[in-house]
Amino acid sequence: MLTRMDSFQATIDADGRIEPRDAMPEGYRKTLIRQIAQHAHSEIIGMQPEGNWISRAPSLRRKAILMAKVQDEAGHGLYLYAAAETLGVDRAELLDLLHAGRQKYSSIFNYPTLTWADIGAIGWLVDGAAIVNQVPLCRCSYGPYARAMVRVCKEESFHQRQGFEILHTLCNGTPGQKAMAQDALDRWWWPSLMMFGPPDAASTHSEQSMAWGIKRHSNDELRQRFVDMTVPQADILGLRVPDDGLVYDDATGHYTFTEPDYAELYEVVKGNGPCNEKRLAHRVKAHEDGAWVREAAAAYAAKRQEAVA
Amino acid sequence: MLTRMDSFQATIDADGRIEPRDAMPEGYRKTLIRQIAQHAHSEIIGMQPEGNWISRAPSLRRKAILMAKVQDEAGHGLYLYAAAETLGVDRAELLDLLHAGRQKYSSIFNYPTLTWADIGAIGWLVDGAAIVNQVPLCRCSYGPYARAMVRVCKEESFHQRQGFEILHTLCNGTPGQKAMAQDALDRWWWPSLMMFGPPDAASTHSEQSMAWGIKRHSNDELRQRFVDMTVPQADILGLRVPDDGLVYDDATGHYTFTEPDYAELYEVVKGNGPCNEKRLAHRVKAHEDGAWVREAAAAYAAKRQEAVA
Amino acid sequence: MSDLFDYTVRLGDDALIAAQRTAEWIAAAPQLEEDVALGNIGLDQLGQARSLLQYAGSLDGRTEDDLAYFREEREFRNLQLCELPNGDFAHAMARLLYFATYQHLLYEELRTCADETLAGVAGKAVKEVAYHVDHATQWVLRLGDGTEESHRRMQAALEALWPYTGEMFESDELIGRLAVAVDPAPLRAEWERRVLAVIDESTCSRPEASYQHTGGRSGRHTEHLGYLLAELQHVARSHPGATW
Amino acid sequence: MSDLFDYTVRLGDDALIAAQRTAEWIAAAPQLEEDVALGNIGLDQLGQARSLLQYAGSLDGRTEDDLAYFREEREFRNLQLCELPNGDFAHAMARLLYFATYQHLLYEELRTCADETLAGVAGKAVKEVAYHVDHATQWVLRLGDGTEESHRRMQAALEALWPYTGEMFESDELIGRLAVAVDPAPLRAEWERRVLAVIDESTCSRPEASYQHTGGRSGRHTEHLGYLLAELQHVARSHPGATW
Repeated sequence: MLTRMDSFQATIDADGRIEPRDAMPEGYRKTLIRQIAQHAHSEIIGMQPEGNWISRAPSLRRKAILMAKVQDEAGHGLYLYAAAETLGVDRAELLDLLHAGRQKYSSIFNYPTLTWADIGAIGWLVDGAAIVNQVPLCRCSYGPYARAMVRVCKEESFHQRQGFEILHTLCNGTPGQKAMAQDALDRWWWPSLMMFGPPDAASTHSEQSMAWGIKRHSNDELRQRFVDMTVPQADILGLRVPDDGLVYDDATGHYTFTEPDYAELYEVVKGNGPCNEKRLAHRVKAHEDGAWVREAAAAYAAKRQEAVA
Repeated sequence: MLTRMDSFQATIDADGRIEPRDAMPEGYRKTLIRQIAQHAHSEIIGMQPEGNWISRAPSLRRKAILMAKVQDEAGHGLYLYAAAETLGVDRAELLDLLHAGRQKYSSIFNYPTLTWADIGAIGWLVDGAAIVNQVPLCRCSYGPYARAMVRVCKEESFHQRQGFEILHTLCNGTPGQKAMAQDALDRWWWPSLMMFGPPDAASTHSEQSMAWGIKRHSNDELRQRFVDMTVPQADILGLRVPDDGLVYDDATGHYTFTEPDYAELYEVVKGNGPCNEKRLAHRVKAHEDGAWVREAAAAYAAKRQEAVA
Repeated sequence: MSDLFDYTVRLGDDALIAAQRTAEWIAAAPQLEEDVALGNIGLDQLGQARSLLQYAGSLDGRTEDDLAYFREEREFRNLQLCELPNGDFAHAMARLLYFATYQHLLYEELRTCADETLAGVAGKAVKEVAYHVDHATQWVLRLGDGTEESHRRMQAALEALWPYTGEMFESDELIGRLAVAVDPAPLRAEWERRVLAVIDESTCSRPEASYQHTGGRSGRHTEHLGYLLAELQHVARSHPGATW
Repeated sequence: MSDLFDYTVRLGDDALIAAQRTAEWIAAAPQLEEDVALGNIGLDQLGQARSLLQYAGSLDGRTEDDLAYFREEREFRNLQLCELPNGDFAHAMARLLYFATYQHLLYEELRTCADETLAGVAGKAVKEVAYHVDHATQWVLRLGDGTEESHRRMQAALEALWPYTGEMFESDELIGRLAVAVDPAPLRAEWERRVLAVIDESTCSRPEASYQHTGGRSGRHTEHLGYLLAELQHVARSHPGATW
């Protein structure tokens, strides 16, 4: 007779989907919770650097697009927390872990947005990198996560095009606008490459995640895919990728590029980035400022419940 | 033998100065406290409408001049509270009365500053009116108040010239700047006329204050003096005073003008002006936010005292 | 500039300034659902602003961005209610209740006006603001009848903003002259009926005010608008003539 | 643009942005004496900024206002320490202690440099900032050794701003190339000695930081500067070419 765990392994081996009520190893569950939570946290922390430019967006059309984008990120946060909740944790717990600094979010959001062009660069590079990371997750072995990712990826590819379009407009605008675009690429290029995590040789969680069908490609593979996809787009924009070592290799059909400074990545992950404190403090403040509202909603709901009973 | 009160009256009659240790009728003391406190409160509340433009002053030179002006107002507040303190009250008490809405400040500060030109208009009109009100107070029968006023008036005439100069520059600038100046005059003219208080027929405290040598001229006299002084300056600026009834009377050498809408004045005095709430709330917030600082300073001073003893 | 331009700008500015304030809540709301909801509401308001300012601009050869980014504070015609700083979440919901209920009554009439464009904008917007009213209503009830603290805050917010509601119903010469304009004065009774019904149900007491602020329709604003516009306009004004 | 321009702009921007933040305290200080004192300090800082930006501008045909009002955020070269929002009064005094002590050491050296103008500005400024140091010192002592609450706030402020102090002492190629420039790196030891002596006496504990922010000298700022500049520059940018 098959044990419930055998059935888990059989599903994984057959590239099928694990659903919430299926048996799963505790490590699988924990890995997924950690990853989905980190992903959800990244969505909501990621609202801040872009939200920083809503009030100052230089045209009403761009303002509307940006508001919608940041709002989409809140929505992604909702789906992802819901996906995590199918694994037996709840959102409030996960938020507490985030606020206590015990769960992470993507380090890319610890860099500041200094000009309007950064909004273009984030859409183009950061959402671009996110898509490269996330498209394989649409085939992740855990059903609720895979389905959330399908929806997320669809919206993100839309965001990525919008980011590219912002930069395209700047690159075809005044010299000041073009310079702003180049400056944004200069600042966001390396942090974007680091979004794929440490190099494979130093990557800790990867092997088991691959075996479980959570992860499908190595960090370095995905990073290469991102570079190959992005460099030709930079050419279209007429922007220079800030890497003197960047060369197209005719033999492999790939770009060779300089590795980012992972020491910086480790520092930012540890909390030592330009905006780590600001991002977390803003998030915690919003949460604490809203405590009385959530309490009121709960109290009101309880009173209605009583009235009905 | 002369009583101490006879001596008070004799000093008043001889146009001499009453000093803190001299005997004085309780009514005299109370009237002075009320008037000096209101004057001090006006200085510190008056910092707000102008302070509103320090961060946005359109040139560094103007920013410096404005900062210095607003700082002078804080200084005037200090002299005036000190003058009031010679009458046996203390600043903290007076501030509490202000914060509780039980003592007033000049209603002119309950109008908003909406453009940079308002900074010019306030200097020119509001400081101009203040000077007309205050120059006679330099001869007030109460010594400490009279001496404080000498210093205040000297600085205010400086401020008045600066305000005029701001408008003069605007009036000789772009059409947009000139329009801004006219708009400011349109909005500040009537409130400035009301700075002299209700018309003589309706003025409550005036007669006794005149007898005591606190007040030297009636509200309407001072208002006329202000109009006579200001209208030719408006002509120099090339601005139109917003009063269709304004005519120069060759026979009297004075301008005839339309009386302001005193109903509005009474409303604003009662608390019903555009910025009454904002001004008081800002003041109370600064005071409350600073409470822990004042407590710390007192605690520290007490510790030093102890250490010395 | 025509009366139609002036009238359309009033409505457009209300929506634009409201959207700017609503957007400040994004990434700062009490819960994630509310980030989404306020994002929606802000987007609706911004959409209304754009339609209206595009239309106004079309009447005198300007774009929506010319009007939003290159007018001075004194040329803005929005209600002061829309420009006040956000305050706490109770203030946000009080403002939304007051403002959206007004917009709903206004748009309901405007959608049958003789100007096709205005009628069209109003027809779309009336559905959006019905949702805003509903959202605000739910929160006013929850906060008013939630905890002691939320009741206190809700009451304070309802009172603080009440003196800015009179301005919504002011008629003036422009309204008198322009046939397509909706006279807001007669909307007041129904507005009060609706708003007070919510306040009553919320267990809050009805606010009173001895003073009603005014001036927005003639460009006399609170001191808050200048700062809002500095932020709104700074990038655009730093690159005159640029396309974005 | 020359090295001398770049260097002078660094010092000028420090003073300008510091002045802008100091001025925000006016009419909001804990007591009237402090409104006066902070007004004085802000005026000193603004005066230094003007002298320095006038001089920088004279090197390439611009005015102080061109530099203050018509540069973009990425062209500003001030320390991030100067642009951080004010926070509470303890933060104001911690920043002033850190910044003015640094300025004092810097100006002391600069006043003997070979550039007469810079030396002259520094000679005047060094006296002003000595007063700033003294004022901040008095308050750090009072707050650190005042009440429990003030001690807690003072400690928090000293710690919150410490990660922004490393930037003051960064040397770079410009400093290496420009003979008149004061190399700030060697000033660090004396700065620490002075500042830590005050902190020790205040009964606060010495702050530590695992991270030091950087970037201001190359125009990479915090997200706060953009808002500060929007406010600072909005009127001037709204009337290009106007005289004030």
